Amino acid sequence: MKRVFAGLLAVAFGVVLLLGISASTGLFSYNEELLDDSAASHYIAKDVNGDTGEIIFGETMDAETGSANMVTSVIANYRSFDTLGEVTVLFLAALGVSLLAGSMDKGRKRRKSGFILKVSSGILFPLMLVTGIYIFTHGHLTPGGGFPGGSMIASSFLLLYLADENFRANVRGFKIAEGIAGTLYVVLGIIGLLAGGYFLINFLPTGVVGNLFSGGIIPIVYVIIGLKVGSEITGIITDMFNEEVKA
Amino acid sequence: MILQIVFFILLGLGVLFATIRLFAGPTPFDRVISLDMINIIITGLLAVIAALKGNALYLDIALVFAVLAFLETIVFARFMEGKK
Amino acid sequence: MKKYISNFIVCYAVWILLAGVSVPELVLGAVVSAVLAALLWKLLNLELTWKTPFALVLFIAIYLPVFLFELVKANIDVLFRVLNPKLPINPGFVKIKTGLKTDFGKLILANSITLTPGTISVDADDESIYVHWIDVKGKDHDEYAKRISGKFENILGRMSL
Amino acid sequence: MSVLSYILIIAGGIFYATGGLGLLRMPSLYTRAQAGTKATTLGTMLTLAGVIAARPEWTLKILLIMFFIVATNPVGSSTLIRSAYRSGVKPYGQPEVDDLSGFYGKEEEQ
Repeated sequence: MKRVFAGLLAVAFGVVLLLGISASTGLFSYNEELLDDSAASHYIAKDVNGDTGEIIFGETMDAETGSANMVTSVIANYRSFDTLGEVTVLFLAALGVSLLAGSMDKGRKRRKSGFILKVSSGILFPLMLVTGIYIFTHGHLTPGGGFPGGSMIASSFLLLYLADENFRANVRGFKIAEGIAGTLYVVLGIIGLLAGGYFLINFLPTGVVGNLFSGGIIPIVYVIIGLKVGSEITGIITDMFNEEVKA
Repeated sequence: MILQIVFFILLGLGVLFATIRLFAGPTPFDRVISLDMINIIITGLLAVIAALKGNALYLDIALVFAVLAFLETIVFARFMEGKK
Repeated sequence: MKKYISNFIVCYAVWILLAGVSVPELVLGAVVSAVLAALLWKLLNLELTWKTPFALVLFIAIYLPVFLFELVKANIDVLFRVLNPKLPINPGFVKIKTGLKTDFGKLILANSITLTPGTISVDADDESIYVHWIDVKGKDHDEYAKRISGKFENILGRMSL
Repeated sequence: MSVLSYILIIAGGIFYATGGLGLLRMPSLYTRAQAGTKATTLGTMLTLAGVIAARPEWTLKILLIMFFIVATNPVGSSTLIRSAYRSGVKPYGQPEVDDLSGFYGKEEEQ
């Protein structure tokens, strides 16, 4: 019964999305003017800091990012601070795998952590947590945003796990937070769809660039993404540590 | 200008020595210590770059980097504990 | 309630250091700190009392200069040891008794030992700190303690940390 | 940037280079960790002080970074040393005093 309901919900949502998109012109039909105006075209043409002219494969010297692949130039150049957060996520995942693989060989017990690490984790935890929140609430002003901020929050919980072998975070709380954040993201997108025409349109007034309360819905989106990423990764870490104890 | 070059040379020397230890280090712990040292030097470098460019955004990156460097050291230390 | 307020104050202080002083930042910081202090009731174990500001001032005014002086001395010590071709070292693991009561005081002492000449603290338990000493001097444990942690312990003990 | 800030950051750079040299020349893991930790902590503090001298308006954030470095750096290396000791990494030469030898023995037997 639950699955049927979920399936129906998904189909209904898909229909609403399709209707909304086809109602807003210029997204299904290829509209050259719209693409020219959008920021993406500047990233593709590698002329964000100024007009560099047309990029021709095999001829152009010293393009703005120095890379031919447009995805690489975005990931490793225009938004490389965000990539730092993603690298951290990868690092955490690799750590979890090695923890699991390491616990396979018998005779390895959980070791007690030292006094110094245990006490200092109590002081460093709030510092790292507040830094993570600072990073994703200022995503529209400074580099960073949801991903690095979320991974900072997860790292502060990782510190607690490493500092105290008996520590267990409240998994249910994180699952709930993750679910709420995911739902809010979709709801925000649908409000944009109804108000403006396409998914996640920036329907709030945007204000002066550089002020804290500016950017329309972008800060809200970043807060949601940060909460979602943070609770998700913390959940993964918790699962991994639990698995290690079981194995 | 010369002063900047002097600073970068000194910093490069520190990173160079640490890198030699990173490759030479007999135990894994030596390698982690040299990595930790390189990370902290990079934190200082980011702060200096922020001052040179006059852009406070690099300070955020320095802070995040310091946090991640610390966690990296702790993770490796806890993970390698008891392994021979 | 006391715990909530101290958690709130610590989070808010970190926020102000990060974001600077301006009206929107202060408002957002207050909201964030209030939510954090409420949600993470169990995880944050910070306790502030009315004496904390005075202790902080004393710490900055008295302890910090001594510590910084020792830190500079430690680095010059390392410099000489490294530049001396004979490498005069005689290492050993030493146990140091400490009379400090609070965990926080012991943490500060252990970190200070790590950053002062020739020593690095390895671990600690209820009443002693275990130290790796690069150049063991002296005969018994009292003398070790006096040489390594004497100054710091004196100041921290008077601040009743 | 002013002369004072340059003096401070170059002093920081000198300590970075010293720390690297210490890491390279010291004979055992424990002594290397000492040289590295002390030198990088002071080096970073001096460098950050130089940045404060150049840009006084960033003082608060740099103070936070400074506090973070001073609080984490010794913790990181002492955790690493502890883990190395428990893994059986030998110190240089024959230590005259080894008070730690019995400390972890009890826990292992559990």
